[in-house]
Amino acid sequence: MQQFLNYLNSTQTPGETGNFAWATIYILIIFGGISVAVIAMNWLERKVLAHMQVRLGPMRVGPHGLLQPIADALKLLIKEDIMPAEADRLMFWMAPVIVVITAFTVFIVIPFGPTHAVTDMNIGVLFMLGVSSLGVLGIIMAGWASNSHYPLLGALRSSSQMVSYEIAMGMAVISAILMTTLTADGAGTLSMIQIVQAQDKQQMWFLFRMFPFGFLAFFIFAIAMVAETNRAPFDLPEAESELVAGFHTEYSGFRWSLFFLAEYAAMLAVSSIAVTLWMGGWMRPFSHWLAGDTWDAFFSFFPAATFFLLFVVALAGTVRMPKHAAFKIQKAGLGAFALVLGGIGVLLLIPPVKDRIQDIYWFVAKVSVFMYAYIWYRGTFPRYRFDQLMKLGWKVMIPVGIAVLIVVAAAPAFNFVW
Amino acid sequence: MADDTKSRTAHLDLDTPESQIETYMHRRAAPAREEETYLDANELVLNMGPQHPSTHGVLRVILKLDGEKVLGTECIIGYLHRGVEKIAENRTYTMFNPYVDRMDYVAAVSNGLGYCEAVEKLLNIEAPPRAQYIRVILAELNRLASHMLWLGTHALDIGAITPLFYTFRDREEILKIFEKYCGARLTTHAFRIGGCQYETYEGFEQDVIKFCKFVRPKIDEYETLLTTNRIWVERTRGVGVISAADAIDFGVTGPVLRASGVKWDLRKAQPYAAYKNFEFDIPIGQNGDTYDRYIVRIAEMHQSLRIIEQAVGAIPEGPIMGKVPKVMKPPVGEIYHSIEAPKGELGYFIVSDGSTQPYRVRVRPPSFVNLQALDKMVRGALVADVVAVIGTIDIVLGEVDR
Amino acid sequence: MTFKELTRKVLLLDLLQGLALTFRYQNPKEIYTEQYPLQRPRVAERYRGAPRLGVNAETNETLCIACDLCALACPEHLIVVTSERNPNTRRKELTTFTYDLSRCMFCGLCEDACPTDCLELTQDFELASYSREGMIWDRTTLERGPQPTKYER
Amino acid sequence: MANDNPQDKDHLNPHPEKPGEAQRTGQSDPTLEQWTGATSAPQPAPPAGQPPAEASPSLPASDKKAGATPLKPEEAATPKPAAQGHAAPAKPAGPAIQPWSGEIVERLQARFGSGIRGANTYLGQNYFVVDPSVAYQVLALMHDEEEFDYLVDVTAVHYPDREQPFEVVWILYSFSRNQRVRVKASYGENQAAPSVVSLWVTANWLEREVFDMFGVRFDGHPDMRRILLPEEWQGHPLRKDYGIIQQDQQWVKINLGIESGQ
Repeated sequence: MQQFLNYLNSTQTPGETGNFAWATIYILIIFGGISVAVIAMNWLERKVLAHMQVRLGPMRVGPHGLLQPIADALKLLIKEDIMPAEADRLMFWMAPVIVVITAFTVFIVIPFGPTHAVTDMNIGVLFMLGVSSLGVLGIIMAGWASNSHYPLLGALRSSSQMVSYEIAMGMAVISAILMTTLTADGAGTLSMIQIVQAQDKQQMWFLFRMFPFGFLAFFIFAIAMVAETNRAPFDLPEAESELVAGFHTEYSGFRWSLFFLAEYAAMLAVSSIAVTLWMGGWMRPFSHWLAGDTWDAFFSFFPAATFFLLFVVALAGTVRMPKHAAFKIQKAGLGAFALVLGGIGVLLLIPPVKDRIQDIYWFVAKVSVFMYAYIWYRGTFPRYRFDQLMKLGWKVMIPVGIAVLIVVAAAPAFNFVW
Repeated sequence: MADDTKSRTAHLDLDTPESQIETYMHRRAAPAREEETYLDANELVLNMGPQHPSTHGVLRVILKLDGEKVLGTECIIGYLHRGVEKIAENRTYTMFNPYVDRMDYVAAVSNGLGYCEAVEKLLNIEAPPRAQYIRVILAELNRLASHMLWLGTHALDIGAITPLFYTFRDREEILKIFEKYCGARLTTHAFRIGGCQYETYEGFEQDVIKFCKFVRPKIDEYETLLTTNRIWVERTRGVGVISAADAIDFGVTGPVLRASGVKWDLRKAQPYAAYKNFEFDIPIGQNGDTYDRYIVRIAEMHQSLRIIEQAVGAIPEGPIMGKVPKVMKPPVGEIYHSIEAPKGELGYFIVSDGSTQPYRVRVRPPSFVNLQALDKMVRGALVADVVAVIGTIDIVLGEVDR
Repeated sequence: MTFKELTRKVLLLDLLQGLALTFRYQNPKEIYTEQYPLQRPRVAERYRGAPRLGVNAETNETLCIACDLCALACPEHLIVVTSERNPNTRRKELTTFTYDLSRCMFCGLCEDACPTDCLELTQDFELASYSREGMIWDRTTLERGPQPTKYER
Repeated sequence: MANDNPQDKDHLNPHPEKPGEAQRTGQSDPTLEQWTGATSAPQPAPPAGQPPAEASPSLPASDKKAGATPLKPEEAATPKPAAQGHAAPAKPAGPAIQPWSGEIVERLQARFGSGIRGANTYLGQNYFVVDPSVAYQVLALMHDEEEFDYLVDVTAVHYPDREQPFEVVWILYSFSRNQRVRVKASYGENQAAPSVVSLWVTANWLEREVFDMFGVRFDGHPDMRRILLPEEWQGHPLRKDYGIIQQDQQWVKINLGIESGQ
């Protein structure tokens, strides 16, 4: 047991040390965390989108609709499971499973902190790119197995879209990897953890490295990742107004919810990759510019402060709730929720927790910025047409990606690095 | 003559033998062999509608596709057919009035205006000036409402979900004015034959002026979201092009015709109600594509506001109801009267046999005629363009099917 | 393409403007939704809603003179008025009055036709019913307004 | 049910106590003449220069020239409302069908002679009544030479008591002249009207609708199918002899298996 707990002070990931028990725990935590994140994301997407659209969003199930995603999940679970009569049954059954598995597998290599990853592969980036592109298989299977026109069109769109944007994405990723060679020892790496450490050593996020080329690479990745996850404005495979629901038109109930889960998990995954590669992963902002114990202490209060802020917001919501008998339970619920948030805030002030949560907090905070951006794009932009999407991918993103790659690769050869 | 037909309508795919058309209507039959599926056809036949998110109701379009390229379309309409023209034959002139609101239900006021004016013409009377001004104000407000609803749904079809809510919010203000004026929001039944039933309520003018001030920046907001947005421009420019000559040939009217560069608006060409008293421009486009139709409609919204502001400042005093016989028995005869509805030329052809009920009422629905040009506009385009073009024609199935 | 347009395009200003607009709208003050059962919409004075037969406030006698004009004005023929002649006063008196709300399109022609302002369309807009029969209002319902069933636990 | 008692239709006036009514109830209304005078003016700026359809005491039906005058014989059978005293003063001065003379009429008459059965103006609107056999030629000429480039509408009216019961109406508009003209021709039960799809593509659906509603076939139409009603529909609803209630009962019985409540 002591040995088991000793791991907490280890400087390696469980995968590296071969600590099977801790690896399992990490996997469970990540799985649970992602599920919670998807539920939260569901609620946030509805709320944020609603507010952008001068609406309220869910308000009825729970205070401010907080329980809405749970209610929806329950509804989906107990829905009748419908399989089209002429569907390819095995493929139809496997498609959502494959999509979910690939979406979750990517998280194995994602470092939430220097030790907080399931494993640190030396080919981490390659693994990530490989596994995440497998997801398209599930989508094609879903489209084909449905034996229907809309899903087929959606699947075809999806496959070509993903294949095209994978290239642009790869270009951007390679330029980030090349930047890891700019450290003093000159050794490049594909390991996700070491990429972040390289940013630490170079005292700069790759986002700002060789400006604007690092930024350009990041920008290409940021667009390609929206396309990869089939989100607006690149949500052609499931374009509602054209293809009804694209590849999952024939899916309902739990199978559909698996696609939903996979979509959000994939969003989290690619955002995590972007954060890792360009935004310094778990590093706190200004870790070198505002260095020193004072600043460290200042930034270490951020997690607790965030929760206190949420606590205040929830409390304000409780107070502002209409005084009406119908709101009694809702009011109590929101109050309790506020207290839970406050409790978490207090918990995060306890020194050992405070120290250990730092990495994860900054990582999650950066990812949530991306998540917000996803919702924001969806609320603002129209949808690209298929050929335009391809044009953008092949004629803009890939050439720019290659150009950035060439510059990033060539500049160090002439000792011209900034 | 038959050969002539063929050459002039080659783009319509009218050459397809009828039997073949049947086959793709009835493709739902089980495949002959077990290993053969629906997907074995060389051409993909996609059945869009009648329950599709972006066919604006119950339009059903059968698309013949090569990959995503549209080879041909066929519209199946009539799902919302209620026999309005037959109903008219069994109602008196007054009783039929509320029914016309149910055709183009997003522009009910315009429908009512057209009908009332047609019957007034048949009766050889005219609504008093005050009534005509009120009619113009409400009809223009209705045009705004219709265009707003169009913009929201059109943007939604193209994937921008947010403008829908902004336009509906602003349309709500118009509906509130309608509700205050005549007691109903959508199917207003605002006008009666011979004038208006309702006197303006207290504060009507202020409400309308306030609305005009309120809505101008909101239209600019829609434009911020869409007009220059590169995705929107790419999605709409060069999509669904129809030339001026084709547009006239297809009998297309309204903003769709004007976007093709034909400067023709019934409000100017043959002014009805009080339109001859107002100054306004007819916005036209050049290319006749979806983007131009968008620009034309946005410009029309501004022109409508101009008309409303002029009209509201100059409502004359006087009666609102003309001298109509208590029993409306127009003399034997027939009349065709048309107005510029938000969607195009809305005409009423009324035949009277001298009794209290019309012998025949024919409605010339702009949506119905405009929808016919869909095939011309989308042939050779992609599936996504079909959706954009259906949106840009601005059809209301209640009017298409009547 | 002018330089200005080019800059706009490269710097994605067109997209950023849109993003700024939607971002600004997140202000909770902009929310337009009404939460219906709790926030009651204020319908206009002239709103054409549930029909109602007026009664004399003092004597509680109906104002209806059973002239049948509303029934004749109705495009849907959904009003049925029956009356009988009172032998004493030699006047027609209303016996039953049924109004089929399920077919009503609230055009207001009956209201316009009524010579005594007895029949009017009121501001009541909540007309849902659990059955088709519930949509057919008789004289009592029309005079007193619908009496919704109150469910208590 | 609607037309059983025309006497009682007199309530169809607006509410007597609504504003504007005071003006209306006055028996001598000076503004009325003003308005009616304004209405009978011709359509704005008709270049052909038709005479304005002035109010004239002659009855519409008296105009023998209108071979297809829309007076339908069954109208006489309709019971005349007895109590019309209150409605009498408001009866508008009867507009009359006037002969229409213009350049187009002259040209057409020169070309087709007796094929043009009449050219009239009613309430400022011009129309031709043409022989069914020359209808296509007339329309083609209108399209090709007279610049009537916009076919507004194709419709029909059913007069069951006539020898040729279906009067097909083509409404034409010319952008250059800003003028609207109707062309009418009557067809018999089994007679096909000429299709004008070759002249105006827009006629395609409009003719299909006429076929759907009246059963009038159009010769040369590329795709003569029903448009609004389903293919298997029986009858043509806008014919006067079409029984709505029977049709409804039958449909409900066949498709829903229940008795309709009609």
